[in-house]
Amino acid sequence: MSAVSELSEIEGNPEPTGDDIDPAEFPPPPIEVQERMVEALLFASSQPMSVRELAARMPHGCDPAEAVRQLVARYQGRGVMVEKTGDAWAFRTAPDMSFLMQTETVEQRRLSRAATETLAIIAYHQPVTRAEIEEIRGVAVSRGTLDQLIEMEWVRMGRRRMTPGRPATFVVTETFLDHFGLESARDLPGLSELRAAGLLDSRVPSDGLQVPLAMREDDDDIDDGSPADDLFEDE
Amino acid sequence: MSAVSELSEIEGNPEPTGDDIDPAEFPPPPIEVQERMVEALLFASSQPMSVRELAARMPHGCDPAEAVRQLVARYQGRGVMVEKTGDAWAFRTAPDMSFLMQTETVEQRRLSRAATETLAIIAYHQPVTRAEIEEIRGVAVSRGTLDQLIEMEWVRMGRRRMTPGRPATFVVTETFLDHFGLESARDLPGLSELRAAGLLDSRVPSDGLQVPLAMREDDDDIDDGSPADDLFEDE
Amino acid sequence: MSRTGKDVPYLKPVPDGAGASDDDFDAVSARRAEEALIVDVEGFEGPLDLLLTLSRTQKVDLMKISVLKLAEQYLAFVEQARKLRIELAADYLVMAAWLAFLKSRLLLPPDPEAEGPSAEDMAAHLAFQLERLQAMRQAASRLMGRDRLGQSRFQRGAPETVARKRRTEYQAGLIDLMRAYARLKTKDEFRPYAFDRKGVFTMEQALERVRKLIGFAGDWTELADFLPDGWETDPARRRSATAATFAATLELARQGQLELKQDGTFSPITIRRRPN
Repeated sequence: MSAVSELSEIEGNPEPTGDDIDPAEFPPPPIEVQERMVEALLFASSQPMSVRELAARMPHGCDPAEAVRQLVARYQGRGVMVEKTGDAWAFRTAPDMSFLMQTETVEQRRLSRAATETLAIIAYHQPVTRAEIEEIRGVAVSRGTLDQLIEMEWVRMGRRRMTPGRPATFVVTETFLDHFGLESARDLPGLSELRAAGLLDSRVPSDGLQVPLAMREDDDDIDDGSPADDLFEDE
Repeated sequence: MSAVSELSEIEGNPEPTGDDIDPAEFPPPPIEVQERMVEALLFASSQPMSVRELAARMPHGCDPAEAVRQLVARYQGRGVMVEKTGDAWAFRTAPDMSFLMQTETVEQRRLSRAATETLAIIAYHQPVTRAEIEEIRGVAVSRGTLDQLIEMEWVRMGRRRMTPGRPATFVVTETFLDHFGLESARDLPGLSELRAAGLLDSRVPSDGLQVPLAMREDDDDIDDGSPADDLFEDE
Repeated sequence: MSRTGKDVPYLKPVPDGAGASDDDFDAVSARRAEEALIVDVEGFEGPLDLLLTLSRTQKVDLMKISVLKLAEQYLAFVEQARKLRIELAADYLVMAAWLAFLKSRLLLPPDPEAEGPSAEDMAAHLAFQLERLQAMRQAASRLMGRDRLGQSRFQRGAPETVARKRRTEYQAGLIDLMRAYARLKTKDEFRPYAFDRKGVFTMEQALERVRKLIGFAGDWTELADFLPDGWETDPARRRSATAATFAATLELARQGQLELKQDGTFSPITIRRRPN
């Protein structure tokens, strides 16, 4: 036997040779078998299949509509179900099992120093503009830091300041107050209270820490509600 | 209440969430539900999943092995079936439904005769070194052939043989088992007969007995004679 | 063997003693078969493959194959190829030489003096190799004939991927917040301690200096004389240089390189190289 002739034996997945027989001469398989066929076809198909598509793949004389009906009934209450999408059918995970299909990983991370400081400044000075935050911190506030705080829903945009350029201001949110157990930002402790609680280095001068500032008069009263998207454009 | 007095409370006691509940305190769902879970998980994945992977996705205290057992029984004789591959399980269409699947058939890269033979030798003789494969085939094994089998994930490097030169060995993978519908390499067809006939001896005999080895193989472009260990240094 | 040579046109079964056959047709077909074999030599995977193919003409179980006859068949094949001016790869010629050697040893009475494996052992191993190769071919073909994934067994066509959600929970307590604020508001108070590198003479520097100088100072010399130039006037610098130099002399004394002496409390410390 030559190398060439053996190849076909090894590789050539021999096709079932019954294709020449007129399929119409044979009765269709029993409905249970048809149901198995539909089951296999729907399982292996990458797309939902219509009854017509199923019929085209199944032997002559089959009743895919009935087979689908029986299959739907069989999978009633199972972990997967046969679902109709448009006029086509497909296997889908049962809705009450969908929670298994996602894995959630929760990562605990400490807020960065920049974010903590920015948050503290907003809490103590709100409403405060970005420029003011930068002045207090002595460094530029990165867009990422504010974005992060806004995404965490601890900070939101406040009213625009009625000063040249109408800069947006930042305020803390209800979520922030909830998280930190505060009724209002005015409840943030002042220096003397912190020191009394032994939380501060005694070297902190008495005038170093202010109680939260009152709202500034010059803030724009018109809350336009829209986050000042343009604010970030200069970044 | 002053904010300060509340501080310690806030600090030591983060807001209670459902996540803190010890899952071990809850009994696992009934085995019928576990079976549905395994059904949903195995249906959703195209790759086989091990019992461990299943357990990781199911609620605490579940017994996926038992659930799989029940599921296997349930799908007996269906159009799809639960198959075991190594330690893992997967849904596959029943082989007798293959005639319906012609359009589903993936056009597979035609394996050369050299690759087919090399694959069989690795499967039946594993773990086997390149020198042993060459001894059996009587020709040098090209790097391309092994590369192809490794790329298809049918073959991987096994442990190095503790003989002079510490040659790398090759073994077949779970993907191989899955592809050929084998539960384990022990289920290779005719394995025990071949072993009984002494035909699975792959040791390279002493010099006097050795039949000359042909050094050429058509698809070998880089044969420098040395096994391509450097290609697989991570093993 | 699942198939015999009769399926392959150029491997028509050759009747026993084919060469001696009177039947012209058989002779012609046998010759054609040989020629086809030769022309098709590119289709063989080396000499062992060719030997396996040739062995089939013996129509016997590979276990009972006549290696002598096989060697003759192979050598005839090579001869034929030469006649037809077909260039054979070196491997085939190496195998021919090996088989010629084996043949001669099989024909000669065994030499009790000869070292290494006997001709029978070599023949038996060749037969084993052919049988094993044949077995592996059949195994490969059985393997490929299985219900393969993607050909007769199918995986889920539309797998539902597992969604991987990553949620990051940031931790920050009120304390962190207030400390951060306090830090900002009292920034000026917390001036970090800046180390004055200019006014510090390190022990490493001192060691180097004393080691160099001690060779010249054969007699007792005051420690103060070892201070580097320009470090004696400024009190801070002098203090640093003195401390470093003193530490360095202690280290060198520990190493046995010098000796230290102090006549009384607060009196000058003197050092000298330790006499050999």
